[in-house]
Amino acid sequence: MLTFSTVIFVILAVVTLGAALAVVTMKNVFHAALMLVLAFFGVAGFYVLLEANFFAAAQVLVYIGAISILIIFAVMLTRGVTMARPNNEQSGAVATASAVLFVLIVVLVGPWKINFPGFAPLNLPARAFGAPPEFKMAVQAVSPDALQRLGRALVDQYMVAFLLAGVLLLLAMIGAVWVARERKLVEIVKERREMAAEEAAAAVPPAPAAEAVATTDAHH
Amino acid sequence: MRTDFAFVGVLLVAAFLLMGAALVAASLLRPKKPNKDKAATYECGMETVGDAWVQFRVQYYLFALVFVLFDVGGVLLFPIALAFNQLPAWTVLVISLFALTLLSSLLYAWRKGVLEWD
Amino acid sequence: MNSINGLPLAPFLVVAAGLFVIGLYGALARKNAIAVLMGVELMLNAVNLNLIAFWRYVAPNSSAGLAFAAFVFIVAAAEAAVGLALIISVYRNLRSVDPEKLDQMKM
Amino acid sequence: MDNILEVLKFINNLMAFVFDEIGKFITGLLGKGPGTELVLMILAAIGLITFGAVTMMALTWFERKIVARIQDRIGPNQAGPFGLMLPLADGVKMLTKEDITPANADRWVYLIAPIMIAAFAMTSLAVIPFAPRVAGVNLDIGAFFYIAIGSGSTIAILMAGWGSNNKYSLLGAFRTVAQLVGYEVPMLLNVLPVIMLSGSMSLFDIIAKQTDAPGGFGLPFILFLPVSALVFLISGIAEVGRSPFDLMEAESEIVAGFHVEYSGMKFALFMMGEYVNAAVVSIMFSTFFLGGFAGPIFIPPYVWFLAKAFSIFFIFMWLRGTLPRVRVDQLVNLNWKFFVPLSIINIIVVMVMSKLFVTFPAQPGLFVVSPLVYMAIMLVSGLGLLGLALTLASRSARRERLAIAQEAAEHRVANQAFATAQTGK
Repeated sequence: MLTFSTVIFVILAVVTLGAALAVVTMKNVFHAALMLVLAFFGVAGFYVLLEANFFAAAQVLVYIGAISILIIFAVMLTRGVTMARPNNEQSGAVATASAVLFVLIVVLVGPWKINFPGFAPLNLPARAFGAPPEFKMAVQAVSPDALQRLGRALVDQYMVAFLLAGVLLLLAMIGAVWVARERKLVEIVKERREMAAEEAAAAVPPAPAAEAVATTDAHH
Repeated sequence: MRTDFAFVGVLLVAAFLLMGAALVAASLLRPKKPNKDKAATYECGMETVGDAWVQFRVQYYLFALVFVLFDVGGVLLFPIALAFNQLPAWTVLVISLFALTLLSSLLYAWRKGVLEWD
Repeated sequence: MNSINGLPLAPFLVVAAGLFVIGLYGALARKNAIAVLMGVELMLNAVNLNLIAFWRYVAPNSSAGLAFAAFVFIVAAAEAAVGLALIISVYRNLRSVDPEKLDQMKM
Repeated sequence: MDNILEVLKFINNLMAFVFDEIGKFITGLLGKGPGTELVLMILAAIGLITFGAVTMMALTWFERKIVARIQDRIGPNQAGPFGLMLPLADGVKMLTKEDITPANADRWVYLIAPIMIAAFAMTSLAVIPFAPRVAGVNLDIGAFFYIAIGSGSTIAILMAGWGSNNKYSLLGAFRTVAQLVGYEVPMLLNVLPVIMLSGSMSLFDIIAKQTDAPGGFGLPFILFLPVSALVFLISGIAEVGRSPFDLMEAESEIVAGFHVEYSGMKFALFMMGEYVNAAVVSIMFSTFFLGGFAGPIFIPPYVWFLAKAFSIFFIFMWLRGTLPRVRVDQLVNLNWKFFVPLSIINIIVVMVMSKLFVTFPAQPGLFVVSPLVYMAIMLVSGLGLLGLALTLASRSARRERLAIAQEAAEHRVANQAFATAQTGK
């Protein structure tokens, strides 16, 4: 019989993959970002189907509530929202290569093993290949304290990785702030002077140093 | 009282549909006499110049950045908080170290003047 | 029992593969650096979906899959933060977000 | 005596009983099966959404009345007794008002944004515990779900700002997100101690931990976590954008923020989202820190629930009626330079304290104490931390004020010197 989960799975798959396709084809970057949010939401739905409730909520919090915000802010900070030609010259080749890769992966996974219970049209390949109708693997139930175990493992088994994650966030903060910070004109001038002085000290003939200063200034 | 997410999905879809229905109902009831001036962008009576694509300051991005990093760091603490009662005492040290790393990233941003709004 | 809620593992993997491939296309073919980053985010999501699916079907009693997925979240956030900061910085200097125009380092 | 107890028990469980009976009736009508389950879920969803809409109407009336009283006015008194019909009149007005879509708007984005805000607010109602066994759903990650779903409306705010294609809207949306979304961080960080103490993210378990149930403390968490409670309350007010943190609709600065281009029903949906979010924040505060529907003396749980939620909302109104709107830099500083560091230190203090002192011998800890002593220790350490933080903050604020005053004095001296030089010439 046709189960609810199967229907929901198909809907989620269509929404997620459709939104993902829109992300990579839309001309308007802002719309692409919104489609990205939809794709993230679809993935959260898959997490629910996979009984990873915490990760579904974390997906909403991290990806939809945080990372998409960051992306949309970046879209706003850089002009050129609509692109005349959204994709570059190699897009055709890339599309072919991606499609080939997809087919390869799917062959590896084995679509003939997909047997949607009670969803006959999708089971045609399974019959055509005459393969065993079901994936032979026993699935255990998730223990109700899976999340507690994760918490314990994070500070015990994966302690180093956990601490490194904190350090990674610190480094991300330092790097991003250093790169994106708006520097005051005084600071920039001071930096340029120091740079020029260093170069003048390093180079014996003074001409290249002056040239270097001229080129760096030309960028602003 | 159920314990699964199915209800959340149903509620989300129902809320979207009902809110949409409210808009549809309003569109049937309300008058519709559009004219050019009504549909113009409202900017205190001035004619708008260009579209809304004004350039924003990087400051906004930096605030979002600090927010994102703390949000993500906080998510990692939830399973640990859940298991906290069963954890041995020395793990407090590990968690504190993580929390202090987060705090030091905030202090870095603070010192670099990211948190000043002017 | 070889499925949860009547769903076997393979469909999840196929969807994840599709998501990954679409993300790959986006990362390689887009002319806007932010759109490239969106492609990368899609790929990370595909990987996470795979991790969670394998955790659920193969080892639901081990927390390795979940821990890995949690760290992918962290890495994705850090990557997005730094990547977008770089794009903004490049845009401020060159007035462009087209990755092909970033050829200052070419000799 | 037994009869009275039976009656009291019945009144206590009235809500659960009524919903059970409705469920049984519909199951009897349709037979058992997944289809019936779905029908029940849809009915529950419609019930919750109705609750949200009614709450919004009640709160708009309540707010006007309270703020009017604070400002020595009478408030609504024309439509119906005590102006109680005013929300209905508002609804009719919103429904029949002409709805203008700006010509330059990005139509779909513009249309979906208000629906999305209201729908996400409604979805956060799913986990609210109304009474024992009465909730949309008892998620095992309820507390985290509430935090997560609250972040969904951020994207809708950006959509509204962008879809309107209006500089004020866009700027308003960006300012809102950059300033107010940060308050999600202290909220998240201050739910963590609650989860640590209760050992569960299910909201029912959190409430049970604050009652006399086996394993419970018998005391509300606000006594254990005073710092968390305070920071959660204030950042909750900020996160839903209520006064005095209502910078997003600061009329004097950016017209009306991100929803300046919205009118009619779409505007009503924004308001609905705002009020439902405010209601959910007050309910969540009462669940996390005041024991939710559980109470010390015998009053039915749903009455406790409403009483606590409305008292918290009354505090919102009180602040709105008395405090002026904060400045942008104050808003940002309060969050990032005070709340977030304080929350992180608070988490560490709570962790150390709950490893030093435990109430159950089964938990790893140094001293086993009774819940009351544990509460006293936590309260003292929390208040000490709060006092320390406030002292530091006020000291640095004084230093800043003095520096500004000194700078101003120097300017004044320079100006006077300049003026005398001018007149002397």
